[in-house]
Amino acid sequence: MNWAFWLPLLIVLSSLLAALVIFILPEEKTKTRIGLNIGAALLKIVLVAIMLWGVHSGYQFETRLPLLPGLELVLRADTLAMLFVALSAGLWLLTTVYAIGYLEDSPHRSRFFGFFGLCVTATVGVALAGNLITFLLFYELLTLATYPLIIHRGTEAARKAGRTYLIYTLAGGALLLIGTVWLYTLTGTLEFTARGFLSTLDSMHHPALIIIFVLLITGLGVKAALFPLHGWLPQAMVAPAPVSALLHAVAVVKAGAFGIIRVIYDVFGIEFSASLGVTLPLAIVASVTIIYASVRALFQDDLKRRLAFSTVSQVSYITLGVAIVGPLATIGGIVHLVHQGVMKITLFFCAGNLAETLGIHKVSEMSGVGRRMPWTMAAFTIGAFGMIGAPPLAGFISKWYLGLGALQAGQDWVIFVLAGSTLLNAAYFLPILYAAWFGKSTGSWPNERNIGRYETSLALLIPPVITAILAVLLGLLASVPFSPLEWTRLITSLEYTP
Amino acid sequence: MINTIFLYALAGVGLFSLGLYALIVHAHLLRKILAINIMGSGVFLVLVSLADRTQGIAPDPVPHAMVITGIVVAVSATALALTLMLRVRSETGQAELLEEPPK
Amino acid sequence: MNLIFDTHWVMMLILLPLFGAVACFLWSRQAVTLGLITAVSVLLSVIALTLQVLEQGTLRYAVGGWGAPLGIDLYVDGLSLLMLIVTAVVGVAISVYSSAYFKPGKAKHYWPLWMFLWAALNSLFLSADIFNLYVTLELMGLAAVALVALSGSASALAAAMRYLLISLLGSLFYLMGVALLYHAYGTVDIALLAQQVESSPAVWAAIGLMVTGLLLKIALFPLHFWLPAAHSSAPAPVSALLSALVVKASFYILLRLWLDVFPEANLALSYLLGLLGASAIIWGGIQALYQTRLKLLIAYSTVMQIGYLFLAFPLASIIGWKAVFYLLLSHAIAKTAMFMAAGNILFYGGHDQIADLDRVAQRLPITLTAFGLAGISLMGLPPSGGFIAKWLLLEAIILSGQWWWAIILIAGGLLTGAYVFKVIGFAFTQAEVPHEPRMVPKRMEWVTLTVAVLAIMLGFMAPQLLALMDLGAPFGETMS
Amino acid sequence: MEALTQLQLAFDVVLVLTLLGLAWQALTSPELFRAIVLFIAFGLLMALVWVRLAAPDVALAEAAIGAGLTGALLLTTLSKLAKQTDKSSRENNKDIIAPSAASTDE
Amino acid sequence: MRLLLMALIIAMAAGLAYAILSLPAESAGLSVYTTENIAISGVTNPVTAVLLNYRAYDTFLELGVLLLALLGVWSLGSTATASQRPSAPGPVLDNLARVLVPILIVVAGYLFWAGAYIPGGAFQAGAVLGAAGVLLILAGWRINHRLVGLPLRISLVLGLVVFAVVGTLFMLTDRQFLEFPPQYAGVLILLIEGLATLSIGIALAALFLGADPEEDDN
Repeated sequence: MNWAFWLPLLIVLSSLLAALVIFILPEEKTKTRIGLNIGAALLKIVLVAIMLWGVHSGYQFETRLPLLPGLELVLRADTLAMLFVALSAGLWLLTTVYAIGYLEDSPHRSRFFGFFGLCVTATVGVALAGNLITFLLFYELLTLATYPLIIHRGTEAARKAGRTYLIYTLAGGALLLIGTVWLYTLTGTLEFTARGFLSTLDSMHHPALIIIFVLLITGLGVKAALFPLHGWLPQAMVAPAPVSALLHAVAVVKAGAFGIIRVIYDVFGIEFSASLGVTLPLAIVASVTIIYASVRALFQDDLKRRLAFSTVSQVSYITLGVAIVGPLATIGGIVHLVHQGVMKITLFFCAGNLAETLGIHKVSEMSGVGRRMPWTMAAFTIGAFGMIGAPPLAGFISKWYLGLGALQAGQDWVIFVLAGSTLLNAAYFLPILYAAWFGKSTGSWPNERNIGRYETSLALLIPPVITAILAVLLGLLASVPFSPLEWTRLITSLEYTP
Repeated sequence: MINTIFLYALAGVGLFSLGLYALIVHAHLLRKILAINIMGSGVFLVLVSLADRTQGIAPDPVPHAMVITGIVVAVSATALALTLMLRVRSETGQAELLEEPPK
Repeated sequence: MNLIFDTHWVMMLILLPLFGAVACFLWSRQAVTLGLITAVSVLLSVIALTLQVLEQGTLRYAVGGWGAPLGIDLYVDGLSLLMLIVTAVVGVAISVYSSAYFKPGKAKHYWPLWMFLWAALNSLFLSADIFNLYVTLELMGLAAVALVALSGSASALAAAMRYLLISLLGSLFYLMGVALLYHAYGTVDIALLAQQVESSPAVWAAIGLMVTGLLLKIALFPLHFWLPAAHSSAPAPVSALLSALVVKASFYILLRLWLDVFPEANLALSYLLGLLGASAIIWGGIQALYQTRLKLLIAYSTVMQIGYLFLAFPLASIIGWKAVFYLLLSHAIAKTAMFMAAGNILFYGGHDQIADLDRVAQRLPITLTAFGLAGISLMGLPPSGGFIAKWLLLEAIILSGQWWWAIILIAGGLLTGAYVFKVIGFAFTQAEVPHEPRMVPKRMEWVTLTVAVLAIMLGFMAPQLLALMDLGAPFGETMS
Repeated sequence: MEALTQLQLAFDVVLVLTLLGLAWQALTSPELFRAIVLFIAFGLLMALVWVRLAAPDVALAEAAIGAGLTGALLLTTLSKLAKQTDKSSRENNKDIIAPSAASTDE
Repeated sequence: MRLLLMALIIAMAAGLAYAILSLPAESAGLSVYTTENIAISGVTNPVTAVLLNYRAYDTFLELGVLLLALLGVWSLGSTATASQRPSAPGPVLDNLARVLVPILIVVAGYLFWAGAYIPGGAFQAGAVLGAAGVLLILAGWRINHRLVGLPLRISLVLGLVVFAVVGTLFMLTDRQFLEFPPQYAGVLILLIEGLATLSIGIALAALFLGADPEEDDN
């Protein structure tokens, strides 16, 4: 058995096969379904761990299958891919546990978990894609797999959100497709290559390349929720909480941001992008997104909508880090891929717990909730402080490197963006925390249910607690080998000429 | 002689055009079916007349055979069309097709 | 004697369904069994023919031993072979589906007609003779019309009547073109014509007549007016056959003539075709979006998809032709699945009003999955046959520099997405079943899903299928 | 010789014009029965044209099938149509195409 | 609107006329080939040679078209009045039928036999036979109900099936479909034509009758 060929494929298949079996599983086979879900998630983590170790030891993992004459389906485990794969595999397990608790006794669970598995399959595929067409393939699959999750509840609002999501993402996908095909007709290859493969192209193609860059980034920007393409994300919060977690932290938004990294680093090459003059406009768009979305978040009373705008803002840190051009900023951006994921998923888990246990959907209803649900709110607090960027949490590491990187690259104005955003983050998170811990409880909640012996059921409680602890550890242990930060340094060292 | 051959071929074009016009403007299905048959005769006339262009030798038999085939096809199609028309008539009460396609 | 390499599979492909039709006609009580046996044997023959052709290369078969120009030749290259294959695959699926769909009273009429249609399709794809093609066109047209009328409703009968008139009119235009070409060059063999044809008034008139006649049958916008009614009022398996194969057969003839007999066809005409194709995409897509009945929606989707096929004409490149041919194949498979799915829904709920779909769709998850998968292929999303086709077409468009077609292509994809998801969206709403539904036979649901999965699988078979297309270089020699 | 050719040409012209005239009459005649009779006459004239064009096989086929059988088919259809009219006027004719859903009763 | 249509059609006709007039003034078409091979075609009437040998495949499919049309007509079911017995024929029609039918059958036989040498052949003969059938139907004669089912159907497909079987038989002796050995071609064509005449005649009469007589019985 050729592990180098099979391992990437197995990692993709582990969730795909589980999903397909879950689809045909009768609704009442709850135990089998839980077993399959958890089993597949654990299997995937084991496989990813093996691969992580392998990549670190210098092994090459690559799957190639013919797709079109001259084009192959390529799954390749490089360092950047591993960062995203590890993130999604880890968070998938937690989200699955959470979703099992969250959806207990609700209808259509086979359908839900089937698409859930497909979603993760697509995300892992996006992460491992070794060329642009493979990326595109999984990127579109992700759209298709998330749509049923968004409209899962079947209400009018859900259908509307689903429609909006599709209009945005299908249009984005179309732009991505045009850009990809165009690129292919120019170069005859789409293989991701460290430092890009376009710099050798005749300069007469440069105007075309700029248009292609815009097409690709716009296509990816839809999922990465870059302003003004972010409209679908706040609407999509009608979906069940585990789906929001998936959208915001694990899969969709991340796939967009990851794609932007890929295109800039491994298609165009960061230095060539800079020489084309496309990075500065991108940095500006990212900055505008950061500030704009933070301001919008300030005025949302609906908790999940506030978190959604927060995501729009935070994900653009990743884009910003990449677009600043410079090793330190790059580290900040890429590491935020992981850090934002861990912190934001904590926040959404907590929001879900509040909704599920107490029926709380609005910030104004949260007064005193800290005493009723201390664990949940403790996790929430850590996530929120992390988002603000308070040391020693994970968010601090990202912002620190972003700031340093901006100074290093001579883009001092970015500091103001970061500072402004931090203030705004604090402005929309701190009142929540204040109300939750120090506010007076009215004693009655909108829709209280007693689930479990603790403040809520364990399946709902454990995932946010774990991710909150992770958010702390990622900050504290940032310099330990295999930490995202160290891994990111490795990635960055490959991208920049020493 | 040659001129008269072309005369018949042009008559074929004439029948084809007449039939086409009638097919489009008439609403009654029976007339449409007649029109199609006359169009067909026009095509057959072009096929057969031009087969006799070279003087002194017997006409080319291949178009003749083609036209015999065509005549049989035409009668088959006509029979089907007429029966279909009767069915349309008995279901809808009229032997015409409504102008706008059904919604 | 080597069974596979020496048998005249070409003839078997025509004779088997013809005998099947006769057998179904004579012993109508056993029609279902006889039909299924025929279907399987045709599929096996196609497989054998494929092996034969892969081994021995393109095949020219002189029926009656005379050979062109005196006799009629049959010709097998990548193009005809793929048409035969897709017909066999769709044919077997439709046969299985129909074996459960029709009540005995209808079945005894359905089976011989369907077998005749199959014989007509196979002989059409094999023919290398433009007059023989006329005969096969008529054979196909009459069978298709009778099948449409089979459901017996007033709207189906009216649609069949209109379809018959259009079909006959198209054939006569085509035949007039044949007459001109014959009298200009003294042959009706495509290959011989290809060697001799040069620009002349007669050829121009022939092009005009034949293209017009075929466009009527293909139902390219604005000549599509007859199609939605005919395709939507026919019984579901017939709708599938019409959309998947029958319109494609006329397109196949057009493609053959365009590539071989009309190579000098001028730029203005090819642009006109491209423009009509583009209009068909937009118009068909918008119409589909506004339909309230599922089968009409799917029928308008066919109008739209036909438009895509014509985008290759102005591009006039090998990759463009391959792209639309791939599109043709994947559309045939996907549309079959879609009409079958619509048939299941109608069977179950007794109606196909899209707005009330929630009452049935949730109870038929297999059917709905099939619909979704077929929809993915129609939208051209990966991984599916439609995606491969769209990719190749975009590539051809960009290489030709005629970027405006890309806008149409993308807009069409989004329109398709809009109407496919309009249907799927309803499947997630919660509603009670108001009446006692009629259970859909398992066979019908599973064959629908199988075909839909095949539409997706086409996304992974591109290297093989594209290589097969190259057999005999129907689109011209590749520079290498 | 010359006169003969002239005569022949005249014959051809008259034949062609009659043919076209008959076709026109058959297509425009306000009465269906008359139209059909004219059509049959047209078919017979076609047979004459085939003879003139040295295609006796086609002439036979046209006379027997084109004019004869097609004519018989048309006439019997017309009579059935007439009977239908009587019948439908008795049964309160349903004269519009009902926008029925595709039937599912196969 | 009509004027526009007229203008369009006149333009089309003018174009067509121009195209036809531009054709070469002399062209023998395929007559060179047909004459060359007439000796081995099995018949001497060139049109029959084309129909039943050179391009026999067309004719074969055409028999299919005829049968298919009948299948189509039958599948449409009873056409409301089709099943009604015609009013009893007058004595004139009855007598006419008695005289004409045998004559027509003889003419049909002659046409089919003569087709090999002089104008005539299966389709013409079949049409005459069909005319005889039409006359019988008009005279009120109906086919015996015992013959209505399978026997009628077999007689309808006989022409097509024998055509195919004869064509296929020689495939076994290393020939192509419908490739007749010259020495047997005449006999084979006669056989095929004879049965085709029968099938064509019955099919044409059945088309005239309309609905499937078997269903009418019920």
